[in-house]
Amino acid sequence: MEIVLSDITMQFPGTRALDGVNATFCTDEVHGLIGENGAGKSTLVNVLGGSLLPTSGTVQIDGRAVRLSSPHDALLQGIAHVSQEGSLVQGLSGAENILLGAEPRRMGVVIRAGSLNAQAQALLSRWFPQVQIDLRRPVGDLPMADRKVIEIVRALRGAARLVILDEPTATLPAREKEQLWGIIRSLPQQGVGVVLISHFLSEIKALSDRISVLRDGKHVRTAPASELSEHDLVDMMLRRSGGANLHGTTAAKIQGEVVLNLRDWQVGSVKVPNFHLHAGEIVGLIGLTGAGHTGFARSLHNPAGVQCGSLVVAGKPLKLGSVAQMQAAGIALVPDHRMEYALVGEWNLRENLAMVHPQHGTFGAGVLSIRREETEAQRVMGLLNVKAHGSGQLLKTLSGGNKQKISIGKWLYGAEGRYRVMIFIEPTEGVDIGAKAEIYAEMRRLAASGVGIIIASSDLLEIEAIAHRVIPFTHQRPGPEIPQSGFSESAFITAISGAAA
Amino acid sequence: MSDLTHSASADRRDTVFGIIPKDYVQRYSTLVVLVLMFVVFTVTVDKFLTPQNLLNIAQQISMLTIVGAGLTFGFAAKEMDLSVGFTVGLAGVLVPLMLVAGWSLPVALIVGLVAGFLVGALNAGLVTLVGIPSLIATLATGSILFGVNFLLTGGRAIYGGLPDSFLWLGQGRIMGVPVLAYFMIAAVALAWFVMERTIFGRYIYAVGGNQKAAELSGVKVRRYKAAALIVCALFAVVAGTLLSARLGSGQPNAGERYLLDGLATVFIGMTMLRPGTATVLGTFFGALFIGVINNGLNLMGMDTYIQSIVKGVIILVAVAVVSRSTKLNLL
Amino acid sequence: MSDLTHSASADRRDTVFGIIPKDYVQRYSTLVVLVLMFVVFTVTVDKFLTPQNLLNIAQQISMLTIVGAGLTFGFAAKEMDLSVGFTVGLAGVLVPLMLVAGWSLPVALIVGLVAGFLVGALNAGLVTLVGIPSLIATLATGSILFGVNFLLTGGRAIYGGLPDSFLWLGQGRIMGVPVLAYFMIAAVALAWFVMERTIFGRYIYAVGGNQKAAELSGVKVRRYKAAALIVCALFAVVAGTLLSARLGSGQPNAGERYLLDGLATVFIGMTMLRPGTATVLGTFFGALFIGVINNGLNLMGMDTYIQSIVKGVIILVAVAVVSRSTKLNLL
Amino acid sequence: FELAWVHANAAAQSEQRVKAGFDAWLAETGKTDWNVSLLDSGGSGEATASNIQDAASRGVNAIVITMADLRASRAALDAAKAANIPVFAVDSGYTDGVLVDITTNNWAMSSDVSVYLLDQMGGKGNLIFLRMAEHHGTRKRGDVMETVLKEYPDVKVLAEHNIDYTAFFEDTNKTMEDYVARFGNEINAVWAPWDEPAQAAVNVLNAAGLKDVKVIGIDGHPQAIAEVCKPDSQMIATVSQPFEKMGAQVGEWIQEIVIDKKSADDVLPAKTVYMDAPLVTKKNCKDFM
Ligand SMILES: Nc1ncnc2c1ncn2[C@@H]1O[C@H](COP(=O)(O)OP(=O)(O)OP(=O)(O)O)[C@@H](O)[C@H]1O
Ligand SMILES: Nc1ncnc2c1ncn2[C@@H]1O[C@H](COP(=O)(O)OP(=O)(O)OP(=O)(O)O)[C@@H](O)[C@H]1O
Ligand SMILES: [Mg+2]
Ligand SMILES: [Mg+2]
Repeated sequence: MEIVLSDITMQFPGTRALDGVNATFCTDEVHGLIGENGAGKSTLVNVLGGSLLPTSGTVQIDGRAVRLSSPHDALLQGIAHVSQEGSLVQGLSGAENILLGAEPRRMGVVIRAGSLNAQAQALLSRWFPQVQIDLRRPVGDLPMADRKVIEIVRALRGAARLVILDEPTATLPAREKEQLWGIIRSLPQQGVGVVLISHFLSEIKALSDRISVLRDGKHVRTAPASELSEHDLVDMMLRRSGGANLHGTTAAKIQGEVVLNLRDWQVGSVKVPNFHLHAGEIVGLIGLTGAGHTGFARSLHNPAGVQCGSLVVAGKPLKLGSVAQMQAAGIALVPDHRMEYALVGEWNLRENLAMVHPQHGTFGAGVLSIRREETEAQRVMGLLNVKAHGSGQLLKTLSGGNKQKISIGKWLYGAEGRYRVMIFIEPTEGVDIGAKAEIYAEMRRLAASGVGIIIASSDLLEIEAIAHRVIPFTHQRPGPEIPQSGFSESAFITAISGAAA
Repeated sequence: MSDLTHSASADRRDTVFGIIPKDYVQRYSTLVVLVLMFVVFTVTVDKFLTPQNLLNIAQQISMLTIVGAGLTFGFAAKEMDLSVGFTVGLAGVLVPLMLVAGWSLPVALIVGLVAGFLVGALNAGLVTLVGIPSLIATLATGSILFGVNFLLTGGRAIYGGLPDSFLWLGQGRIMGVPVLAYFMIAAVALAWFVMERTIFGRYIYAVGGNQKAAELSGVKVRRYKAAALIVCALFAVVAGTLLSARLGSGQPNAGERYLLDGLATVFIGMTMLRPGTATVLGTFFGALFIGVINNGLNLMGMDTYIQSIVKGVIILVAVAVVSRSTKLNLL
Repeated sequence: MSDLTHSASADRRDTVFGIIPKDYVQRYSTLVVLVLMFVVFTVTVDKFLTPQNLLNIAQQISMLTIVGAGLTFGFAAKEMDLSVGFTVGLAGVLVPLMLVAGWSLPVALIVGLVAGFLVGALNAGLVTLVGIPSLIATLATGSILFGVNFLLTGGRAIYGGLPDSFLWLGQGRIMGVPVLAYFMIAAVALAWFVMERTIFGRYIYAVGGNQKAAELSGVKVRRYKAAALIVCALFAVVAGTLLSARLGSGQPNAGERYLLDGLATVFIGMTMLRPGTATVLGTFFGALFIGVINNGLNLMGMDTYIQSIVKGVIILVAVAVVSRSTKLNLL
Repeated sequence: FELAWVHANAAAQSEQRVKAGFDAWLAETGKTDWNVSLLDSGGSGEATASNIQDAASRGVNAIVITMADLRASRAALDAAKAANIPVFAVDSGYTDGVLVDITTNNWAMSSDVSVYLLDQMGGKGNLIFLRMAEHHGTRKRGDVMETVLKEYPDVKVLAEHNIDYTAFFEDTNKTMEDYVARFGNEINAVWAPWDEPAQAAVNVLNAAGLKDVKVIGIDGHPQAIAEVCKPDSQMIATVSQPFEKMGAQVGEWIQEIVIDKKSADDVLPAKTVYMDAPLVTKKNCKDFM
């Protein structure tokens, strides 16, 4: 089967997301799709998956023109779509979600609950044999990674001929990621094509048969993966030379004062006997799913679940209180899962940026000055190179990576010198390679200005590039620290995959 | 809160007082209050636990339950039908009018159902085809139906000339049990079966739970949203027809209180069984809850205004328990 | 890296009929219908565009607008106050009762405000401290207030014995303009300023827009949810006080229709300016919308029931345009 | 002695007055052992039926129903009958299952006051006709006025409006404001189906500075009588319904039939008992204050 998108244009209010794009997808290949944040990748696959009707352009399947006006239409043509922002029905169980729309039935209408669970379990074991998920629990209770797996299994459940995976690995931990890679590689042999979007160029390069590059809503080039180096890819995406090491390297740490000192910390079942952080230092926290590093990092900013522990920030002992108190003491957090924990979709960018420190854009006495707010918002958007048609654009209409920049920008808006400790969890989730470099540069700049930084990430290359030292977590406990001199991907993997038991 | 508590809590359930699993509290605490209330009334109120009175309660809540069951479909699909009271009223005048005009009972009943279908289809079209949010669309159709109901009757109530076969629907008994109670049980059973056991119900829950997810799974979102609104209107006309049979009269404004009361049953129902989700059984218990309070306090001879206060307090107490242990999102 | 598309796409906006930018349609189409309606009435209805009649409209919508402005705070914080009508009623009997009992006007007014504060605080406490969803909590406090209002008056309306200074609030004029209109303008201006131009308002929108994000940004979520519910009750008692001054009478059930009508103004308001978001100006235009329809159709001498139908149709037409071009999520 | 008192809508002043008359009778006759429980149906026919049914299950000694439309409570009345509970109705229409309905004659009251108004207008001029079809009493009054009007060809009905009963005061207020804006001093008279809307109309007329309009109401509530008595008030007449007397009369009948066990046929003059309701005008109003 061959699906041809011709001359696709998609016009949103204020933005032309796609501009005359041509692309061909086949069922015997993995087709990588790359481009910087906002290039139009999600929009293109939304057209392919029936979620969006393009402003103009045609879709042909095996030479027949088709109109994909809903995901249902697309599914009938064998196109299944795992969207970038997760989408499951929270109230239903994992099994019910996997088989939603394809329930085993009796007399055409009655759901066979028993065989539903069994079928869903069978599907899960077929595709992810090593993943254990209780499929009878409501998906709302499951960890994010499990939810992604369920979405992927749902897409693979039926007679799909083409599966769209929009940044499936951005939120997947290492183990699930590797299994997914295996699945992706095996699909074309079973006659199922894959459209894969990812910002991990090595992943794209390793998995894809062909790669298409989008830039500013236009198709730049499609070529066999073997003909393209990572270097070329960066060049095409960013329209600049990818020769330099985009990630940069973090200078040796400047040993500043201790900005954060913590003892006998316990949150949930995570115990951290002691931890300290210097001004100007970037500490990486790594671990597998459930290792406790992200929960620990979050608890420094939101101590609601902390059972015990003492905390000294910039020399002052802190009583553990609310988020507001921790923030006032100088601790900031850029959380993961931005749409859920950081941003207001219905707000414009200015309002989102001003959420933490609205005081900055006021006449005083709590009265907002829209002009001052605007000036500061423009500054932050410039700093992070946010791609938008103005600070008045609604946040929900930004592309994934640009949303992430706003999530970081919130803590830069009017915050100069305010924070001593900044915690970043998965700061580059869904962020393109150019923007990653910008975010790293910003983190380094903050560190250089005397902020102590904690970064929890599942992207080990990121940690390697940015951290001064790394603390690996296993089984809810911190392990021996790894100094910068000992950094390597294999060292990290060894440390987190639990030599300890 | 975090990954950490997570894996642990899966097997080692959270408990209250160290014995009752927390999710039991979440599911059943409102129901327990209902049972307690029942016990208290049985002990303190003389004629409460008599077959006659229990049948009375059944009769009194039957129309409300049927309306509530219909609203449950709407809520499950995350669509609110604010016109439901006027739809009750529509059937409540249309069917008696037809009967008085000499049409036969089956014809009148069918016309009532058709009218309900048309109202539901109008709401559904406005919501799914035009894209008007159901809160506004049904507010407006409610205003339209209000006018229609009063125009149909010239504002006055219809009395007399109603055949006994019709009155029997609202006032008769089969083996000592009110016909209305059979209607209620049938409606609840049907609604329960559809919502909990069929693909149709599953998809209604799915489009309400996450429209995008349902869409990506190939569910025709509009079709099920539309179906939910149509079912809601159909249940409302059944309730309205029975109401006029019970009153032996067609009253153009008799349905109005069914909106707020119907919502109350659904909301109370949403605090039990699957907290945060509208379920048919939850709504049924919600209606029973309100019916038992009204009846029990009436039998106690409590002044209406104090009843109203006591009712509010009982509802608050009943839902406080589950509210403390769950985050309920009703809308 | 992005400047290119930036400038290019900024001017080449999506348009309707090739000229009107689509987001203008989204923001202003309901408003345009309001203006059109105004023009149609001016042309077709004799006495419509007279100062006297315009002041009438202002007077007629003033209480509704004030209630709607209060509800807007609640909606912004994603909390619904179903007790608002009974809170209007509470002030509407409490203040006249105090006055009839011989208390001075300032004392009576202050007691009214304090009562509103207490009702708001009760709602707020139930929602933010106990955790009961506002839909249920305020349904229950509504039931309680209903009882209280009727108990206070023994069910009867209060007539006569009200001082002129009080009646002046509802019936007087300053420079030919009804005092009520000044109250309305002051309430709208205040509410607008607070919601659009202060951190307080911004935080109320934040807790409604994304509670978890607000929490993690250091916003004290409970405080702002509570504040929204309290403000809502305060606006309701102001409206209730003015209502009784206007009617020259304290009627325990006079406030009830302010719930549905108030919601209607907020919903219609949510179709304009920032579609999907409750805004103070939107609510004001929503109230004006309803007020102009009622007044215009009355002046045309249209039958009440037909008015109700026409009103529903106009609302549908007005919101259909924006609904087709935007996905509105009202709740 | 257990008595259940079922209000159709306790917010109505007339029902309050019946109850007050009954309470006064209780106090006068020193009946401290009567336990009266109030049940308000809030204007809903269905709630009326439920309230009667619950009172019957409770096994009270007697039930009083005020201002309901009993034709919509047939089944509940049967339950009371089955339980041998006597039911007394006030202004609710006689229906099988009640012993007696004590009321006033709505047709008669309306014909008195309607003709008075039309005569005061000199048989010509412009009229605002406010009606309310949902309640049987106000409906009958409106129907009478409509019939009478046929004989007054020079009286023109400027506008007819059916009052929204759930918020009758505010609704009348707003509607009258709109009519004042529309017709101004073309308005010569306002016919209101009962006193409260009449009062609302008078308020609006005063506020608009219209001085020469004739307004009538029906019911004869104290405030309305006081209004009629104000020499310069535009309210020229009402009809005085003896609500308190109805309440007291019900008390007496209950005493005789239920407690003293006299035969109902001997005590009650008829199934429907009409009480006198005299016309109150500026001339005789002092007698009713
Ligand atoms: N509904 C919408 N309304 C307005 N603009 C939109 C809408 N959806 C997307 N856009 C804009 O279209 C452009 C392309 O967005 P798209 O989501 O396709 O980018 P992407 O390539 O997937 O980026 P990312 O890598 O960050 O996910 C962006 O500028 C975005 O702001
Ligand atoms: N940014 C956040 N702030 C607060 N709570 C969060 C946040 N992200 C996730 N959670 C909560 O933690 C639960 C688990 O989240 P998730 O699946 O992302 O695991 P995690 O804690 O991030 O662990 P990991 O990513 O290391 O696997 C979620 O269901 C949610 O309740
Ligand atoms: Mg994307
Ligand atoms: Mg995570």
